[in-house]
Amino acid sequence: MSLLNPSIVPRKTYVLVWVALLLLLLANWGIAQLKLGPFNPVFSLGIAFIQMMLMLLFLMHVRYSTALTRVFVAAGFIWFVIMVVLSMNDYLTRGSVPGQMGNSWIHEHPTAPPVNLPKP
Amino acid sequence: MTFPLVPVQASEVARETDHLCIALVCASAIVCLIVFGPMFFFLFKYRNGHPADRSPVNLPQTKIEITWTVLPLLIFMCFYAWGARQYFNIERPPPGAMEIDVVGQQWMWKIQHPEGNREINELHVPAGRIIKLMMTSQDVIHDFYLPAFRTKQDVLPGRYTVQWFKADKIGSYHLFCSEYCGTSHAQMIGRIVVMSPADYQHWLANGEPGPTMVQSGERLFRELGCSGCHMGSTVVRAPPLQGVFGRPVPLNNGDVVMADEGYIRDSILLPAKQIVGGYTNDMPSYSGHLTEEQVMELIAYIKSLGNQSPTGTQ
Amino acid sequence: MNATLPQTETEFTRTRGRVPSYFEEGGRTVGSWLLTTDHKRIGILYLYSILFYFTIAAIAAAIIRLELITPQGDLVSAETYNKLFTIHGTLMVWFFLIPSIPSVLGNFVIPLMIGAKDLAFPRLNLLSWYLFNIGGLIALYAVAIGGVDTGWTFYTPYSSAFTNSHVVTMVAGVFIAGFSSILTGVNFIVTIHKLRAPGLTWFKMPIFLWSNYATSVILVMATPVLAMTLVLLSIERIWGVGVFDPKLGGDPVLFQHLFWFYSHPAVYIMILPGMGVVSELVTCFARKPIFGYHFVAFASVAIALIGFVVWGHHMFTAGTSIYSGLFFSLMSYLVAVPSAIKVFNWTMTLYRGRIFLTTPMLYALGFIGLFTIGGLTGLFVAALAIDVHVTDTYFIVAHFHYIMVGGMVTGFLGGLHYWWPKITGRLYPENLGRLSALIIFIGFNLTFFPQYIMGYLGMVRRYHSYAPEFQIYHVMSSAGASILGVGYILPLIYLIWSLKHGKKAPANPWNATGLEWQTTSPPPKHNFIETPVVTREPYQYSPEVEERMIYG
Amino acid sequence: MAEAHEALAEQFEEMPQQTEASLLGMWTFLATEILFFGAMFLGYIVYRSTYPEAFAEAGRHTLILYGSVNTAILLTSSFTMSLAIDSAQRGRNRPLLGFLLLTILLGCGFLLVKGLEYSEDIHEHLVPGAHFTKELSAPGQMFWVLYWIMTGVHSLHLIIGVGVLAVVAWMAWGGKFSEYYHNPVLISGLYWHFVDVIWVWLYAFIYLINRH
Repeated sequence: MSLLNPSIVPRKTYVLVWVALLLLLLANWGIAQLKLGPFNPVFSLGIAFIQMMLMLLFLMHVRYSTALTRVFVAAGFIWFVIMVVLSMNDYLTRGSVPGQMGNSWIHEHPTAPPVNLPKP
Repeated sequence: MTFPLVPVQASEVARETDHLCIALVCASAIVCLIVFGPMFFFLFKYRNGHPADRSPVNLPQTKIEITWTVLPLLIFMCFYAWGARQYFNIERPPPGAMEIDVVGQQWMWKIQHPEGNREINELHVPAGRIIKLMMTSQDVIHDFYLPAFRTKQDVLPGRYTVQWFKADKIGSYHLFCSEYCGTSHAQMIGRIVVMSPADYQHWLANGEPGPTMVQSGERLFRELGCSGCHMGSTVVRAPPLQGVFGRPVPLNNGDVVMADEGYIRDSILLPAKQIVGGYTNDMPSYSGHLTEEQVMELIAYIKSLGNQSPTGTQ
Repeated sequence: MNATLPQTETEFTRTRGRVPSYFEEGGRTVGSWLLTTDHKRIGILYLYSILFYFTIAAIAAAIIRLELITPQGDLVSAETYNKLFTIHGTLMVWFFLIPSIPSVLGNFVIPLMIGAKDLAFPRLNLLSWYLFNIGGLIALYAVAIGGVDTGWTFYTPYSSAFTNSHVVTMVAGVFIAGFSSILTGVNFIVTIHKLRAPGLTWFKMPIFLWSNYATSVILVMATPVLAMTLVLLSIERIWGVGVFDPKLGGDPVLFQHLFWFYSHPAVYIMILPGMGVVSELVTCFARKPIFGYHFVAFASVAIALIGFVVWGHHMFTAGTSIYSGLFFSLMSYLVAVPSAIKVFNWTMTLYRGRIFLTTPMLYALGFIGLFTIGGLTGLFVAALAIDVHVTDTYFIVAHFHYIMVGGMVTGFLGGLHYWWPKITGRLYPENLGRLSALIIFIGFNLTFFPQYIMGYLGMVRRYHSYAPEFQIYHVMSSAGASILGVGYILPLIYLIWSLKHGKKAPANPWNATGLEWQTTSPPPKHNFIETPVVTREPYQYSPEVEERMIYG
Repeated sequence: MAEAHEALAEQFEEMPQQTEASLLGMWTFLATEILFFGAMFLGYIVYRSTYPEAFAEAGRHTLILYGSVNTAILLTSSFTMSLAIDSAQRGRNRPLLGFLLLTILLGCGFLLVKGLEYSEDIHEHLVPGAHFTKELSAPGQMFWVLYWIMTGVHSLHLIIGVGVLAVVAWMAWGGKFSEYYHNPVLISGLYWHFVDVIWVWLYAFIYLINRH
């Protein structure tokens, strides 16, 4: 039995995970109603991450799988992160060299003080 | 019949790029000797039927592997650094450049000099001056390629890219569009004419007399009604533009951006993208109402305002 | 296995009784081929398919080379010319190069090499072949109804908002063929993980398996990105909504990021399997274990992994940031290191070997030569400043043809000759084989070496007409192309001839060590009469021993 | 344990090898799916960082109630799918069939709610193109382009998932599964959970970020 099904999990685990997922959903929805500035995306994405991990580890049995399976699970995400990080490396540094024109929305080191525009 | 190997070198950058290339050719030749020399020797010596000592020897395999991993890596890093340094030279226009605007369109190059002279598929420049090209495209992606200066830069719709060169050899050189742009891609060619400064002045004066870029921009600024909100004492709903160009501007969302050509362009065509701190998005978009040349004229005018002192004080 | 005496078919027959080959078992009807799940038959189906697409793409190339003999652009119109290079690029990349070694030779040889009865998912394998051909036929349909003139790169906004040609149809063909790639990749990965014969540990695997495993990782991880990119492109084109179109707030450079995230690793799909083949050939025909086995094996994996973080080097002048350029240039130099390691190790393998200059060996040596030149010029274009000058010129064209044609096609032909006796049970005529290998090598260099020079001179790629000063190099190139054409037609003729008239091949004509040689030629349906057990390291050749090869 | 079974394919020696191969194959396929969706997420991230304010403004037009209800439905369907797998592993055929049907039902429920949401979006002129609402700018329209593509591709995956589960349920009805052989349940379950994981991210990205 154990040879065939290394991943029979107590049903209680599924129930707990399900309840946790729904509670996290509720929390995520609630937090989105608050005005937390830059922390809003942190919470929404953080909770989504926790939900994903719960599903991967328990519902998709990664916790009970071989190292090989874990490598393949991780690979997809790692490759996605590579794609995002290296593309954003371009987008976030465009135009940050003086004289080079970029999309001009980020300048890490302004060379002069900002202009002081009158308030309307 | 001639077999040219290297294109004309008409700038310092071209010569430096060629030096790098020659160095790489030499390095490659050495590598070929190192690989193919022993290879042919082994092929000859150990060919079947030829008596030779074929008994196994214990070579220090790991040491050999590490040697031919690390040595190439070190050499590669040298070339990387050299290429990167030169790339910085190519990509960063030095200060004090003379700016010329380029608009690419299927399948021609339209060029505007600050003095108001316009030309098509030809670019006249004085020798010895740093020329900075401010480029954009009206339709698809093009690429402004000047083999004599070893520089090229894609010309994209919807934003500005820049490229610079300093010609030091009088003559007429190729201009190619090198990013595939449709049916007549191969016809999107022209020439760049490098003249002595005196000849250039002469050429400018003999061209069609017209308003300068700043003058054209100022007229547009009034005709389009920009001045109604951005000028004079009625500055209420829109930020004034004096002294803005080339300075960092604080935005509504807390970011700070540089008021460069790209920023001014976006503000005219996509006003909602970045809103100046304290203001609301009331400006209509001029996207579709202006040609790329007109946007460049407006920018030239706003740039000329950049030297004045900011009007509002707090 | 006895290293001195080649095992002949009669020996097999004597010891194990006559077994029907995979040709015989299951019948010879068309249905038995089209519904087969036998990896060997599917490999042959792929061989026919890629030959078909290769022929069309090669005809396009021939017209292009004819057109470029004169600078004026007087043979075909500019529009036709643009459609021709699009046909050439699209068909060659997606319907010939990417499936060439993995789907033909890999399909045939991988299960044999690991001592398995078949791939892990045989029906999925057949589905891959059907998807591949559905995709290919849709692409050809796009050509037939008027063609596409965007180039194989489909850059926006030209492809989405400006061209009037049949981009969406063509893209649909590539999209479907992409799923074929993904399924093949999944199949190979699972097969190599789960179906290895008893005793065949990872470090006893022949290098061909390592390189196909690395290739499969790329197929699996990169292809979906291309698929989604093409979906986004089609949506933008069909509904006119903005995804990449700058008029609607999009960024065309994003398309390039997504496209090259696939298409640069795809270049390694087109070379890694060739490196695997060459490792098999060099060891067999130098009668030596490969020098630095672990380094060669890990170099494949390293190339696959680093190959994913170099895509931005296609975009140095595309308007990306300088820092992005610096990073991608650095990575491009790093990915050259494992390639260099492989070349050094192959050369070192020859040392104190017993070298047989057979046709496959000539192809392998040709591969090493051309790949080295292609790789070295890769260092030129990885250098940022030189890339600014030569990108989008014939220098790039020459560089990637050296890798893809000089590398992959040469590797493919070498492998095809090497495994031909196993695949068909017949020997090919050896002297003609050597002659054609020589002709291909000469023709290839004459075609593509002048392109380096004219590229550096500033000859822009995808130009229908050009400045007269480049003509001399174009003429040389076209002359070389006609020699190359002869070099490709010759093997086609004598290989087909050998099917009927070639000498019967013994089980192991090369006296090679791989498991695939331990069964009959051609093998029975389930590959092995009894599952082999592996106890030795790969490539246990002994150069001291006098040996005899069996030639056709 | 490695008893002869008609479901054991000839290229495998024993059942656990076949199960492991199927699972590994499915996980590899899911890795490709991550990158398939990943290309869209990259587009979203690039444009969100380019037009932060326009995206926040456009995001406020999404219908969070539908989105939240749908998330709850999908999370519950993952739960029932897990129970279906559990029943299969324990060799209980009737609960297996029941949970599969329940999962299919929840999947259809998701699609129904999504359909209602789509019709309301259409009514609000949130379909990019000529009739797009005048309240939002061009970058705001970009958000909605991505909304339709991302949720559309996800819904397509869900429809495929429902189809796959229907086949698996039919096989279960025919008594094809036992505690020794239930690979189709396992791999379709992985796929189902995966589609759910993608939705959790879509929910956060589309409905939640900078809503207020």
